[in-house]
Amino acid sequence: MKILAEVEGQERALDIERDGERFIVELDGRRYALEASEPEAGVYLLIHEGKVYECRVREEARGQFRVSLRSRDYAITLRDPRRLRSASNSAGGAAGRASIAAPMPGKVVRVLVERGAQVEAGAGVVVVEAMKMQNEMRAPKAGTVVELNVREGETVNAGDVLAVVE
Amino acid sequence: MKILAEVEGQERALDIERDGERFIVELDGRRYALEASEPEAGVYLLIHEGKVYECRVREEARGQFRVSLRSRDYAITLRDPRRLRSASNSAGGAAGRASIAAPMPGKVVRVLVERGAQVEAGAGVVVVEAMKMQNEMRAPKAGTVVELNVREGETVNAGDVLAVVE
Amino acid sequence: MFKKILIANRGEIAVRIMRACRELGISPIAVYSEADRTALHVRLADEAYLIGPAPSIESYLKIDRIIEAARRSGAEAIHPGYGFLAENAEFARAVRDAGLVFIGPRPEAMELMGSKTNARRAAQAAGAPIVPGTTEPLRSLEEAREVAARFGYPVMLKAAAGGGGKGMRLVQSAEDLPSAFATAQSEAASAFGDPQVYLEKAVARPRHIEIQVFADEHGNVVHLGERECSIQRRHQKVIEECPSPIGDPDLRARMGEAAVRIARAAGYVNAGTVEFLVSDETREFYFLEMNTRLQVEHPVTELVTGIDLVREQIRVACGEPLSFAQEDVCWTGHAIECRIYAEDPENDFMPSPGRIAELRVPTGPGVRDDGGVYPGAEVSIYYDPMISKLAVWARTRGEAIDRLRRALDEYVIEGIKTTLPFFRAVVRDPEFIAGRLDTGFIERFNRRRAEAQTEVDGDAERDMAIIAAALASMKRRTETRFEQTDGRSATSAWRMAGRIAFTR
Amino acid sequence: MFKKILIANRGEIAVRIMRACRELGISPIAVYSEADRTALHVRLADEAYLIGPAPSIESYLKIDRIIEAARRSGAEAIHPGYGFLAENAEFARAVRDAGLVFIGPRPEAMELMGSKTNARRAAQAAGAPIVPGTTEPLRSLEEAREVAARFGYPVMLKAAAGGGGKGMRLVQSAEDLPSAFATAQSEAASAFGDPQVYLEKAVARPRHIEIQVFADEHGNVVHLGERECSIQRRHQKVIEECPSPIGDPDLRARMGEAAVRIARAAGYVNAGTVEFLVSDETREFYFLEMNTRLQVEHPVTELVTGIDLVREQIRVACGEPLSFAQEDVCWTGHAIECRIYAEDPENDFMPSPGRIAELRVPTGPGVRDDGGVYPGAEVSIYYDPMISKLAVWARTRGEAIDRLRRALDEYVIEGIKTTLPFFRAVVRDPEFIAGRLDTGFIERFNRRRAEAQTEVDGDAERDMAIIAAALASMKRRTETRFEQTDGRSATSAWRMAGRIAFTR
Repeated sequence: MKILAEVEGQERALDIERDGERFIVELDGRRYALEASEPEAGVYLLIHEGKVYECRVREEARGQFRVSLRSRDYAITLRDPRRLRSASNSAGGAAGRASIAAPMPGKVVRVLVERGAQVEAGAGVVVVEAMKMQNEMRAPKAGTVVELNVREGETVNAGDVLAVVE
Repeated sequence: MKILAEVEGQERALDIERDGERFIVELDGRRYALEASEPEAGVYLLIHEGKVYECRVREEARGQFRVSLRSRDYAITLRDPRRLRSASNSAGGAAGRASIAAPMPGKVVRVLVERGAQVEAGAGVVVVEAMKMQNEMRAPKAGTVVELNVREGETVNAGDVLAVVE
Repeated sequence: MFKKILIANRGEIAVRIMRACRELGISPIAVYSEADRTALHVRLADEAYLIGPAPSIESYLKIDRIIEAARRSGAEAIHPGYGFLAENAEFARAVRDAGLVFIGPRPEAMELMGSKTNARRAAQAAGAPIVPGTTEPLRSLEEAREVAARFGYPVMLKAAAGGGGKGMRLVQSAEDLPSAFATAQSEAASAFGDPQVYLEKAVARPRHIEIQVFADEHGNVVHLGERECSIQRRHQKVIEECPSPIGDPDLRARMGEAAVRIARAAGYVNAGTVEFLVSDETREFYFLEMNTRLQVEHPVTELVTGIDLVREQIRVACGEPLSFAQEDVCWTGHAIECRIYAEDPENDFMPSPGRIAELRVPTGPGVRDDGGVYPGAEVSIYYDPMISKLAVWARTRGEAIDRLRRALDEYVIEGIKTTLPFFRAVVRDPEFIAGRLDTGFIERFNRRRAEAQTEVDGDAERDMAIIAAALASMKRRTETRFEQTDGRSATSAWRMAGRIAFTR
Repeated sequence: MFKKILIANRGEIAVRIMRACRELGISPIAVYSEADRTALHVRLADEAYLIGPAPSIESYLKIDRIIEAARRSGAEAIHPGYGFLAENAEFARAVRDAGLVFIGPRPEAMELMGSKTNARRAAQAAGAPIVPGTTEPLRSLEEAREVAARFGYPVMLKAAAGGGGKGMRLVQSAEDLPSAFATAQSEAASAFGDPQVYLEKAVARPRHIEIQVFADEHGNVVHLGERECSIQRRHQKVIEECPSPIGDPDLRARMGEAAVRIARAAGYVNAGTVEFLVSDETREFYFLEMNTRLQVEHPVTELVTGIDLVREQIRVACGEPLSFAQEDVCWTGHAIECRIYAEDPENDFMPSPGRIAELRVPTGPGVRDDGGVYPGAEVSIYYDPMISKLAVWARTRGEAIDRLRRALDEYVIEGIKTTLPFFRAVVRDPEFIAGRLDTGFIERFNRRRAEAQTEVDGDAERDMAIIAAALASMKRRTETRFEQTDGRSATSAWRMAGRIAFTR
């Protein structure tokens, strides 16, 4: 069967067929005949020309996989070419705007600037405490703080936009 | 809800109700108020008056559970009393007959007696090899070998009746 | 010997202490917060008592609830572990007042050493050199500014009540002082309930080396040699070794004697650690502070001396004399420990809480893992993100690094980010292999790493990763098909199909 | 140093050797049978080559296929592990003829020592005492009858080519001889391809003690002390210790010298083990046989001497001199190993193949596990049922037993029967704790155990087991209901419901 894969920003065409004991794969013109098994749920053991590749695969969202192989991680998006292309062009970062998002759930212990303040790149904006560590969230660029969405004592979730610098 | 449990040859009546954070259990007149959680699939962590009981539960067949707790194993059969009693009275051992069953899958490497032979209790009947060990299957009682179901070189599965002594 | 011990802690150290209890035939009692109902330390205990909601201030720091749990269980002694109440003299006193044994030093010694500023004065009195700095907490930002100007930048701000890098800030210049002062005070208040901070001159390229001491109630005070703890991020250790790669038995003897002198002066009993800064060039050493508890990194000392420190702690708390004299202690081989944190090393060691989807711990020769989690466990946002300590032992430092590299490569943790990839790079770093360590190691290492940008056999591996994802996707599709045709036995039907499709 | 080594084995020993390869920076190459496509040793290798169907005679014993795999991979050396071809001189010769290095002794020494009857003659010539018995294989049952009558019953039948208890039978009386002779011959033929057996006088209450020797190509021969291996079932060791609880340094020195003399006489190179029977009363010892390979129980020697035997094997095979001299070897503390078999100890140690549903390996201080399986792995009927070796180290034998008890209690293996419950009882047995061991230990232990019939806090535990089963059953019912109403998301819906029902 044919599958389209996007990895590291590039699209690759994949064709997998079973041939008795083996899988025959064509990938961007490269041809692999390999043995595949699944010793544990989510672990794919591939053997190609004697070389062993143990891949741990997690499907993080429909069609979006994270594969780790020899301590390296790959983010892979798969599409069935017969289906409609997913309209996955995200909104993208508005030029000139940079938002500061909470990297993890935690509590805002201090807000270091006010809305409208001018900040240098690297200046502290908000301090978030999680797991007993206080982490100063810094401005990713110089500019004006145009949004400031949190107050001291508030709890925030991972991904919440704390502030926006423009 | 009410459940009937059979364990170690005895039937016990069980009533489990949830009460907010806890489970209230009546078991043969004993009353337990306990905390229960399932940290991993099949692992039930019960805390009763501070005492911790970590139970690993496997359902081996419908309604038949094996529970291990502090290195001890319990075979437990559960029935919903509203349903029909399962007609689980097995055929039982015909008096005077004793069969020799293969305890594991393996290969018959030697048959030591013929059908119709007289054997003493403990006499070797069949030798089965599995995991590189040869195991002599012995007559459980003195008598006549009335059935002999295997030949040398045959492979057998666990539970296969190899011979019957009467 | 005690029959029951309550462990007033969680995570790997609670598990570690329970193991020592089991080995001594003592029944271990756990306490837990609402966030820890299914935590490993609860699962491994004989008894467990809920002591409050998730935030530690409402549970693991609640002295009365912990003592109440000890009473209910009938425990005769309490082991505080490290962190939480381990260095809280009020707790030690409350335990004693409840007629229970506190497994650790007496509250008076904790008070003396617990205040970093008092401790500096005590060490000075015992004849140990100290880093130039204040021996009193700073009263104001103004005072901090003056003192810093007197010693010259860089200076180090430290929590008077603290330890473990909480409330500690390196200040490079006068402009950075106000924000660093505020953060250090606030962190100190939140971590130790005491906002006081003091100031020290920062030593250039210092090694952080500590001496393990042990004292009993019969006047015996012994040192168990040093641990090198120079590799730190945010002033918190991440890799520790015993012995120090500095490899100087004379320095060990001198530091050991100084540590024993300080412990004696403090009337110290049970396990403690005296921390020193050592100048790499001059081999001069300065007293930093004394930790009046078991250290996170105690396993490397155990591996090299063969002495079980927790077992010894319990025996000494029971009134027994030390099971060894100074001349019995010998150091064999080399041990290294890595702290596995739920943190993203690619993103400034930002905490990465979440569910551990997969966990495979290395074993085999010379490998020891002290973990506090299991596959499926949640790493909560409420507590320290350390999930495990991997330690190795071998005859030499070189062989120990070989072993550590192997063990790190075997280690599998999925579902959260961890410091494993960072350690895998460190053990391959020539500076680390050469033993050139100081507290600036990580900063320089990260610079070297960014410059290097190694590229490996990428093509085939990337292709295999894509193929694995495709197989997983094909499997999911089959699974869905089976579910649609036969709802009830979806999983088992798939499993069989999966076996056919993939394993034959 | 080699760049690639092929490991001609499977299971825990293949994994153990791969770990040594990784530590030396050598790429490990696996071979596997059709039954082992998903085995742990394949998963951990850099390369893996299929060498045939499940039965070992068609795969792991196929010399030509293994050498072909080595050629394809470009391996420079082959490590045979133990069992399979490890003591097959023909294999060692074929490896040499293919221009590869065999990691083990020369074929000539293997041939000399591999024949148990030749070995007895050689030991006698080197001045070591031997157990009274034949030095030639028996030609017939008739001859066996005569010889047995001459020595007097009980006698021991042993495979001339054998080891590891295969083809070995204790014969108590003349009537039992014919069936024992046939079974021993047939087992020897199936295990070693050679049906020849010989006969020895059985020593009364013997201890089984062996000496580890190591020799390099430069004429250095060193012994690494003894291992006590008296606890056996079916003449196969199940528990091993270093040092022996007999605690006699003089006996160690005398046996060590005898072992070195025998190794020298055989022109031995690499790791080997000289086995002795020791009379508990007289402290006399008799040469039994020499194993020309790494032993299963090598970890206890590693734990007590600190020397990595597999690392040393590889270095020596590479032509390097031993990394230690006799005077460098010292024995610190005490180590005990338990062999975890997939067997039912309640049913005469009958093999119990199947799928490992759950696996939790103990860790923490002083614990080492050498395993060959993972959760979900199949224990196949085709191979030896040993799945793992649990070893502990501590300062003293008493502390080591404490630690072993703790580790065994932590160990979880579900889905198959194992020897774990047996070991849990052994470490609590007063005779074991007192160190009163001989090869009749298990028989007497089982008798003691049957008489004891301990009953524990049964009621509450049984009730909790019933409640757990009931909760599981309620969960299954909910699961079924969810599946019926919403076929597609059955599992995830349940999981959420399960959380609500059980964790809140």
